[in-house]
Amino acid sequence: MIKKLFEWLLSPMGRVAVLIGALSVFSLAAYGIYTTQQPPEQPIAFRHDIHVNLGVQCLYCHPGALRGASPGLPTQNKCWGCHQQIAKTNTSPRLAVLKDYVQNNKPVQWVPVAQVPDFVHFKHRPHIAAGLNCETCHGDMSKVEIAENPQVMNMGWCLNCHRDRTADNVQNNPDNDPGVSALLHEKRTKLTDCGTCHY
Amino acid sequence: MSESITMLAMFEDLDPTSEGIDKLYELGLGDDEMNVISGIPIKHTILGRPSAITYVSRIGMFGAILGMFLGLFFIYGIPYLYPLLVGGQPIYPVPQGIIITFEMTMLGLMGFSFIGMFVDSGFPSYTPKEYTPEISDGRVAILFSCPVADQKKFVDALTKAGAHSVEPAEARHL
Amino acid sequence: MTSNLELPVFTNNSEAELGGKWGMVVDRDLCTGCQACVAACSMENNVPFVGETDMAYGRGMHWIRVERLWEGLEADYQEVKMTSYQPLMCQQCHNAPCEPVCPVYAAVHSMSEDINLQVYNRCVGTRYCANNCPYQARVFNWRDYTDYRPGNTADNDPSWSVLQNHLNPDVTVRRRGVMEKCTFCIQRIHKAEDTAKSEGRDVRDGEVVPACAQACPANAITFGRIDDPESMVSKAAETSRGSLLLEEMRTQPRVTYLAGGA
Amino acid sequence: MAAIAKPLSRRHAEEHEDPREHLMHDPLPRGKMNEMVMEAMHETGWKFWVATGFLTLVVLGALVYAWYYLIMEGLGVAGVNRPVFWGIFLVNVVFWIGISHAGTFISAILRVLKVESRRPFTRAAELMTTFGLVQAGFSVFMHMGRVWLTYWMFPIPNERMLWPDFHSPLMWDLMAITTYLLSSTMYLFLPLIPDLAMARDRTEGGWRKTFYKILALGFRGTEGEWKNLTTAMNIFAFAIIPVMFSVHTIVSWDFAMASRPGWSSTVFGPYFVIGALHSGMAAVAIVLFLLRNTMKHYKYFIRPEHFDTIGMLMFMVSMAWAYFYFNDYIVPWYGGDVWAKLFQEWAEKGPHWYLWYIMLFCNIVVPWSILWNRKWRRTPWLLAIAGILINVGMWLERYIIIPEGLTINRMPFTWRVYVPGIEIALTIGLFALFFLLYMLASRLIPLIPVWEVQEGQEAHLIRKIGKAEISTLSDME
Repeated sequence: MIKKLFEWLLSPMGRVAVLIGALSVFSLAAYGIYTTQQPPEQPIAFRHDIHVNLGVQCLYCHPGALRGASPGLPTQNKCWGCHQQIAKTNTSPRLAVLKDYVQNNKPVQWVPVAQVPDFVHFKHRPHIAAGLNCETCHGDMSKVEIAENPQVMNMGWCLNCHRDRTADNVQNNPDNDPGVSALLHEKRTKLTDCGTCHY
Repeated sequence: MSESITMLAMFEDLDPTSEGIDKLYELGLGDDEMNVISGIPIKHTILGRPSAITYVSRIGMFGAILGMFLGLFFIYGIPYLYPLLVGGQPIYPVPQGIIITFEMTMLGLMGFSFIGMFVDSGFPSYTPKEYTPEISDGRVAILFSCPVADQKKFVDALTKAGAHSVEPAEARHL
Repeated sequence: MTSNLELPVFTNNSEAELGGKWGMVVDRDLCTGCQACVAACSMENNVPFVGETDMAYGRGMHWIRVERLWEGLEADYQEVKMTSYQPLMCQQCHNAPCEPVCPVYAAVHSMSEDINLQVYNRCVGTRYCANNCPYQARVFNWRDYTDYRPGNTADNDPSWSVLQNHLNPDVTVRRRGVMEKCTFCIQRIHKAEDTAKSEGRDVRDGEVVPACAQACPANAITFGRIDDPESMVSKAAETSRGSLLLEEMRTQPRVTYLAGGA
Repeated sequence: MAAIAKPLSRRHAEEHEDPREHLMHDPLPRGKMNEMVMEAMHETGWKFWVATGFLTLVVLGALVYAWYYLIMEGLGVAGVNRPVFWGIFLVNVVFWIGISHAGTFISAILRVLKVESRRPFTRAAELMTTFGLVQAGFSVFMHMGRVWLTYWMFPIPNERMLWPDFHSPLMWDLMAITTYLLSSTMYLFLPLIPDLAMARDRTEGGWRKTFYKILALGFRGTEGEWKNLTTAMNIFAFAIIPVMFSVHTIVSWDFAMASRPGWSSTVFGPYFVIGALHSGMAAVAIVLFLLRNTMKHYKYFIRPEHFDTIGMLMFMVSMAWAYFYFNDYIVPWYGGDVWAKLFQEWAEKGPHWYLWYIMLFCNIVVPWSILWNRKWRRTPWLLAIAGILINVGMWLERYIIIPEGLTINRMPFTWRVYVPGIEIALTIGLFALFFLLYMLASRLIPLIPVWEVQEGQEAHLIRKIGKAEISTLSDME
C-alpha cells in the first residue's frame, strides 16, 4: 500500500502532484502572510496624504500624544469643524459618508493601526517630550493614502532605539562630558528596564 | 594493469581466517586489497592485520571544543547581548558557567563522536555492496580483490587454509 | 548592537543595603485587620476573584494578605492576650531569591526603581520563584479567572459577567499559568514620575500612594522614597520599633514592620 | 602444635557451581541465538495485543485527554496550591530521571569496568534510560503553567532580544537533561546497529525489511566500521558517566539551591544520585523479570546469575542510600536549626507520618532482609517484588521531599496540606506510556545485544584443570 503510493509519487504524474501540492501550500502561506500585512479597512477612507500635504499637523487630530499615553482618534465633530466650511464636502461622494456620520450623530469606529499588546504600557507623551517626530515610528503619512503601519512593532525594535539613544558614544556625547555620561547612564537604566513597559 | 575480481571467502572460525590472511599476504596482496567482515568486532592483532584508522575520536574532540565555546557563549555571551539583572547574582557568574560549559562540552563531544562515526564509516549508504547475510550469523569473511588470471590460485590457497567457500562477490542490496 | 555599552552592576555591599528607592513601613500596632488594603489592592491591580470553590482550597490571589498571629497558642488558647495583625505583601527584596531562579527572565530586578518585577507576559509558569520566596508573597493564576464572560467564571456564576467592566486599564490582565505579585503599585509610581518630569521637578514625598496605603483607615501603611532621609517613610523606619521580616535570610527587604509600642 | 590444615569439607566442593550456569560459558552458535531473538520479536500472542490495547486506552484517557484538559483549564484542575507549588509533577520528574540512571550505570559503568554479566541486558537497561527520560520530559512540560511557550527556554535569537537566564537552576536542568537524553539515545543506537543489520539480514521483505534496512545504515561489519563503532562506543561509555552524575546532581540542585528548610542541603547531590540508582536498579530487576517471563527464549539469555548481579548492586546501593539518608537526616537534627527540625518533625509526626515509615521500610528493610541471601537473590520473582517495593519507597521519598517539604515554610500562616488532583491520572498515564513504549520497542528492535553476547562467549573458554572446569577470560576485548 505505502510502497505503491511511494512508487506512484516517483512517476511523472506523482512528481507533478507533489509540485502542485508544495506550490499550493507555499502560496497559501504567502497569501496568509500578505493578508496580515494589509492595513485594516476603515469606516471612512480617510486620506492621510491629502490632509498632511494640506498642512494639517498630526497633533491637531491626535492631540493626546502630547499629553498622555494614547494619542486618540478624532471624532466626527473634529472632522466637521473644517469640513463644514469646505464646499467639496457637499459634492464629493467620499465625503457623503462623513456627512452621514455627522447628521446621524454616529461615532466613527476608527480601526487603530499601530497597536501594541495590552501587556505593553506604551506612552506617547515621553516619546514626544524626548523630541521624537511622529514619522520616526509611524512613517511619512504624507505618502500614505489609508493609514498603514510601516513597522513591525516588536520588543527588539523598541529596545534597539532605546539603547541607541542612550549609548555613551560620540553621537550622544560629542564632548565626552562626564555629566552627560551620567545622565545617559541613568536614562539607559530606565529605558532598558523591563518595568518601564511591562506591569 | 590486469583486470581484477572481488572475491569473498567465508570462514567458520577465527583460526582459519588468520591463516587465510597469511596466505593472501604470501600471494602478494597488500593490506588495502583485503578486508575482513565479521559479526563481532575482532581485535586486529588476532588476525595479524594492521589497526584500522579511525577519525572518530578526533572529530569528537573537535565537537567538544565547539561545545565548550557554545557553552561559554551561552553563559558569558548572552548577558552581553542584553544584560538583565537578577537578585544577588553577578552578570557573568562563574559557578553557573562551569555547569553550562561542562554540559555543552559533553554534548559536543558525544554528538560529534556520533556524527563522526557516520562520516568516517560513510553511513548511511544504501548502495549495493559485497556482502552475505551469513556474516551476521557468525561467519567471518575475507573480502579481497585479485587478478582474474590468478583466481584459481587464490581459491586453492584459501580452501586449503580452511575456507568454507571462496566465490566471486556480487554487490547486492543489503 | 550598541557600541560602548556599559553593563549594569549589581552591588551587594553594605552601602547599597542602606539604599533602595521606594520603601514601605507597616505599623502592626495600628493595623486592625480590617482587610481594606486587600480589597483596594484587588481593585487597583485587577486581582481576580477566584470563586468560592478555589478560595476554599486556598487559591485566593490577593497580593497582600493580613496574617493574624496568635499569642499564647500553646495552652489551648487560654493564654491568648491579644491577636496582632501583619499585612504581608511582596517585600521587594534587593537580594531577591525569586529572581535568579526564573529560567526566562520573567522575574527580574528593576534597576531604575529598585523593586522586583514580574513580567507577566514573559512568564512560562515554572513556579520556581514562588517556591523560593521565603515570604510566600507570590500568587499563581491557576485558571483563567479574569475571563468574566458568562460560563467562564470559576463557579459558573452568570452574574459575574458584569465584572469585566471593573478592570483597571493601567494594569495588565493576567491569564492562566502566570505568576504575579505585589508591584508597589508601579503604575502609580510611573504616573507620578511622569507628571513630575513633565513639570520639571522631583516626585514629592507622599505623591505616590499605593492602593493599600490609600485605603488603610488606620494609616498603618506609609510609602515613599527611602533614599530621602527627610521622607515620612524614612523617618518612620528609623524608629526603634522597626524590624525586617526574616532579616536573617539577608534578602534585604524594602518593607519595615513596626511593632511593640514605645 | 602441629599445623595441619583442616581438609576442605565436602559440602564446600558441592557448592561450587557448574560454570555452564553462566550464559558466557554456555555458548550457542550465533545463528541459533539470532534465530531465538528474532523469534521472540516476531511471535506475538493475543495477550500482547490485549495488553497493548489496554495500555493504549489508558494512555489516551489518563495522559492525552487529561493533559489536554489540564492545558485548556489551567493548573487549577491539579492539586498544586500555595504553598505547594510543585506537586506530584515534580515527584514524577525526579522519579523518572532516577529510573533512567540505571540504564547508563549498567551499560556504561559496567562496560568500562568490564563486568561480563552485563552483556545480555545492557540494551534493556538503556531502553529504560531513553523512555524514562521521555516520561521525565513529559512531567516537566505538564507542570508548566504555559507549556506552549516552552521555546522561550531555548537559546534562540529572537525579535524580543531576550535570551534564557542561565542563572536559573532550571536552565542547568534543561541543558543537562537535553544532553543526557540526546547522548543516551545515541548510546542506545550505537550498539544497536550490528543487531539491526542482523535483523535486516534475517527479514525477507515487508515493512520490517525497509525499517531495518534504513536503521541499519548499510552496516556490513568491515574492519573500519567496527573500529569506528567501538571507538565511538568507548567515548560514549566514558563520557556519559560524568554526564549521568551531573544530571541527577543538577536535578537535586533544583531543590538544594532554594533556601527552604529541608531542601537547602549540600548532601542533596550525591544523595539524589544514589537514590536514582536505587530506584533504577530495582526497575531493571522488574524489567528483567518481565522480559524473562514474557519473551520467548529469553530464559536462555536472562538467567538467575544476572538477577544475582542486579541483586548485589541493589543491596550495595541500598546501603549507600541509607548512609546518605542518615547523613541528610542527622546533620539538621544535630545542628538544631529550628526550621530544619520542624521539617523533620513534620515528616515523622505530621499528618502523613506513615509515608516516612513506609519509605524506610521499602528502601532499607526490604532490600536488607532479602538481598543478603544468595539463593533469594537468584529467585527472579522475589527480586521483582523487592524491585517494586523499592520503587514505591523511592517514589515516596521524592513525595516527602517535594509536596511534603513544601507544605511547611517560614511563614506559618500559609501552611496547607497538599491534595493531589488530576496529577494522579497523569501519573497512571505516564506509567502506562512507559510500559506501552517498552512493549512496542520489544517488537521492533532486538532487546538482546546478540553480537555482544557472542563476543563475550567467544572470549570465555572452559578448560579442565584437575577435577574442576575452570573458566578463563582471554584478552580478546
